[in-house]
Amino acid sequence: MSADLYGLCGAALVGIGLYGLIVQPHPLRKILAFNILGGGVFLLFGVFARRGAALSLPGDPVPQALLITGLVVSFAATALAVALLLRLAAETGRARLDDE
Amino acid sequence: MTELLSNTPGGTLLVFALVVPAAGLMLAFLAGGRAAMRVAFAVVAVQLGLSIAIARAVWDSGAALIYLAGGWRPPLGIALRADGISAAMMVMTAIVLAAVALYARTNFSAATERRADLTFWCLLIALSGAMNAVFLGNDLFNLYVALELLTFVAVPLVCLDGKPATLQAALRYLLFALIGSVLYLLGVALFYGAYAALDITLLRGRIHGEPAAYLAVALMTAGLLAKTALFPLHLWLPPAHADAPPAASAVLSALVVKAKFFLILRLWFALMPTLAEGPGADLLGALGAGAILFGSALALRQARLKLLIAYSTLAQLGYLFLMIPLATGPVNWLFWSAGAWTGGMFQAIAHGFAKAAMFLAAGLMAEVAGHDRIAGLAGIGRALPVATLGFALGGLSLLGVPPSGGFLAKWLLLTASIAEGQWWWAVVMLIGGAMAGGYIFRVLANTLADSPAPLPVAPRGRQYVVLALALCSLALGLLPAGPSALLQIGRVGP
Amino acid sequence: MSLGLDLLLAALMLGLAGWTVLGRDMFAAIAAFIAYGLLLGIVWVRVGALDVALTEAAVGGGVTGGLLIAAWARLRATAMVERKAGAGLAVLAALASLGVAVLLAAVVLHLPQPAPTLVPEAMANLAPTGLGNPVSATLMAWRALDTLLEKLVLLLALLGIWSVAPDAAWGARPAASVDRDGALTFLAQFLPPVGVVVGIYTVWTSADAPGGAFQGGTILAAMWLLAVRAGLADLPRVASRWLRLALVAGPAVFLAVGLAGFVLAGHFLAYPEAVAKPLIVLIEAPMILSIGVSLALMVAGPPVPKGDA
Amino acid sequence: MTLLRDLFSIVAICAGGFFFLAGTVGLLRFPDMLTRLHALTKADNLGLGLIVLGLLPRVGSVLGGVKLVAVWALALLASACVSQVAARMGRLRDEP
Repeated sequence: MSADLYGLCGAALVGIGLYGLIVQPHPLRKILAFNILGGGVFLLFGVFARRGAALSLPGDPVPQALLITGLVVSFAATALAVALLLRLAAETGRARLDDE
Repeated sequence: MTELLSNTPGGTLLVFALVVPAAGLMLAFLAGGRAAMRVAFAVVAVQLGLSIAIARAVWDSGAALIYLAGGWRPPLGIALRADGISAAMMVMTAIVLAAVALYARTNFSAATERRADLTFWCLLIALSGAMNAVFLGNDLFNLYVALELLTFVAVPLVCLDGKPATLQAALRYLLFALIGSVLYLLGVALFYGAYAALDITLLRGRIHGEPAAYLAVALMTAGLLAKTALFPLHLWLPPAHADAPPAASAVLSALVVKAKFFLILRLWFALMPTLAEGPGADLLGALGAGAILFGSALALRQARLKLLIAYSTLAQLGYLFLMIPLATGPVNWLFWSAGAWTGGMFQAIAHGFAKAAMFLAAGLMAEVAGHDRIAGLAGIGRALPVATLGFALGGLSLLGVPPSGGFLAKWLLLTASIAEGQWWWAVVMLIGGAMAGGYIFRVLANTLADSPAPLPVAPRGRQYVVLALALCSLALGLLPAGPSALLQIGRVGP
Repeated sequence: MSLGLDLLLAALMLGLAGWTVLGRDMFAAIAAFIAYGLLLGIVWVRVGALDVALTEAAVGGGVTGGLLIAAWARLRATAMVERKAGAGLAVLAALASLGVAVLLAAVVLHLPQPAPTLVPEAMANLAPTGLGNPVSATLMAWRALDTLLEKLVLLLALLGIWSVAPDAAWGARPAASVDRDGALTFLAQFLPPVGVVVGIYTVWTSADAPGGAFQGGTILAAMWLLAVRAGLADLPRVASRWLRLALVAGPAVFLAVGLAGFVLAGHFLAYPEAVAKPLIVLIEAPMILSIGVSLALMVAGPPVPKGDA
Repeated sequence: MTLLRDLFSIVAICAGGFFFLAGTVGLLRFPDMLTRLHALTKADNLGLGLIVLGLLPRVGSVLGGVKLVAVWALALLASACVSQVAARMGRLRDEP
């Protein structure tokens, strides 16, 4: 029951993140939205792990381990994006993705 | 044909194709300075040998090579698998990387460690590993990690010179790549949720048209299209590829986008082989056709040489996607389906060689002329005769003039489209070829024109690298039937 | 009762996510995102993923939040004009996002029952790994190849971050903003010894209980950054050999043990059953160091020219 | 005995929850930074202490109890130091 609830929550988070990524022009906002979207995807992974609970385990360990790897990669991506953004802002005095 | 997932003779080679660059990356990073460059040369050379050994092993055994990491059998463990197309792409990648390393020695070899030098050599080594990880992966999540490795290699390459315009291009590229990765990962999650397996071979046996599988493949394909820059998701590509240093542009355009296309092929032909018979394949074909027309039209209008080459990449990527609606049908049953498959892969390989040659040639031209405005390239043909010849040969392969590899690719795709009664793809290909002729001719006409003040004649060394790459693209069309049979090994069909 | 808690958590997360994406003020959006990360940490406990909960608390809300706030502080000096997207784009984006969310929800609700799972395979193969925690066994044994490649992702990400430095800064140190406050100094003197113990314990215990190199490494990174902030420690020069050795030590030992597997157990990345656990500990020990140092330096950012430090 | 223990836990945890709520209301309603910090740290530290106290009789092992108390002690330390730093930064910003 609560696995289904979090499944729906994950689906909604994916939608919210996707919307933010498309609509928000500021790069820092896009980075935030990417993390929301990532959170939704990870939550779905966690829900699938939970659904796979069997024997004495509270969840399937394989997707849980994939999640940990995914979280690490997503942090690394955020850090690289922030570094690029800060350097761009330092060079141009603006933080924009489009020219004008 | 069902494959057993167990180690095959020669499978150990696959491990080394990943371990050598991994160790090389750490060593180069640790040693720094000029030693990083030496490590990169050693890695590139070993990888060339390894990829040829793998191709031979695939050819000799006539079946895919498989290695189970740690001896753990999927679904718990991860399998590496090399079939004919993996081997062919690995050889192409190794040759291009070797050429780019030779070319870049001049630009990135200061005596003391510099930012761009260390970054470039480390990334070149990492690229070799990341490409191989994509070609060898048989586990969807392992492929996700490989895709991310590629992202982290490609983004810093774009902004290697540190100019604001390239930083902006790199950031935009990173955001596109991240959306692509996260959509891909979402698809991976759905596959796990529905089948508790991630191995492509295992999944193929378990998928029976469930909605979860269709949604997963749709999301993953959309993500990969954004990463491949297929029209209309191409906006990030031209600035990212055109403003990077020439050695970086060459690997980005020749290799990195191909890896993502390769994954799309895996999804549509190895994972869910019935997909390519459905309407989705026609949609991808239509997007490819759009890319050919749109990319070529924009390439014709560019004033800068490197932008022209970048837009031509958009167009040439389009041809790759035409193979998806054409290479359908049971393997070995319809010979033109096999032809379309071979044609598509020839296109990927021939374009890899040709595009690397053209970007490197453009880099030399910009060094001599001090700019890359096409209208101001008069006299370049005299100053850089060998590189201009390389550019011309690469261009001929792009427009499909016999006997080049590009000709063979386009000829095979053309015959397949007519044989299968899908003549409209043939029309697009012919128009695209004519437009490519237009933009290549425009560049050549300018470079071969006499300049009022003769430019200094440049040293030949790096020009021969360009020529060698262009000749590889050309030679592909002259090879005996061997390679096309290699490309069919380990191919699966519905 | 517990369904009520889950409903509350889900509603709060959706609200915070909405705020992060749509809220007018950037700082409030970041604050909402950090709270979102913390709630997600609780949700991981609710869905029985304790190892993930630890990672999320350390990385999702913690380090990522710190990184974003630091970025916001630096960007405040630049023009933070946020233009609105056109109405047409917004409507299209809303429709597309809604479509994806609805399709996903429909698929999630119609997944096969009982759910497919790898738990039986995992439990059957746990003994040869010498570990009691199947999540650690997945990371270190069954899917060790992923973990090894992920460590290279981390190294490449750090190299990528360094590569956006100005040319003149190469070899120098990242910028450290120091705050010599009495209370902070006290905290930075007292906490790191405790943190180091907790961090190492987190890794040690992961063999049989939730924890792991990444979670432990994050704690070490936080301790180091705290000491740097209080002016008690320096960030290293990026040209330093010692630093580079610390960064590659973990993945290098991992790779070496993986190759030794050819000889010892007949496969790459395989461990002989008798010494599986000691070998995994041998990998994890330098790994905490490498992860801790990479994370701290990823947060610290690229090196800056000497005068600006 | 069990009943008495459960009753103790319930009362302590509820009281702890109340203090957390009060601290949050203070954070939202108080006029300036210093009073907000005051509300937050005082009430939350007390709240966390009460919750830990309520949980103590329910932990099976001594080590578990020690860990719980350590959590509270570390939270106390961190919130004291951090609010000190935050307050000073706030004053530096308000009175340049």
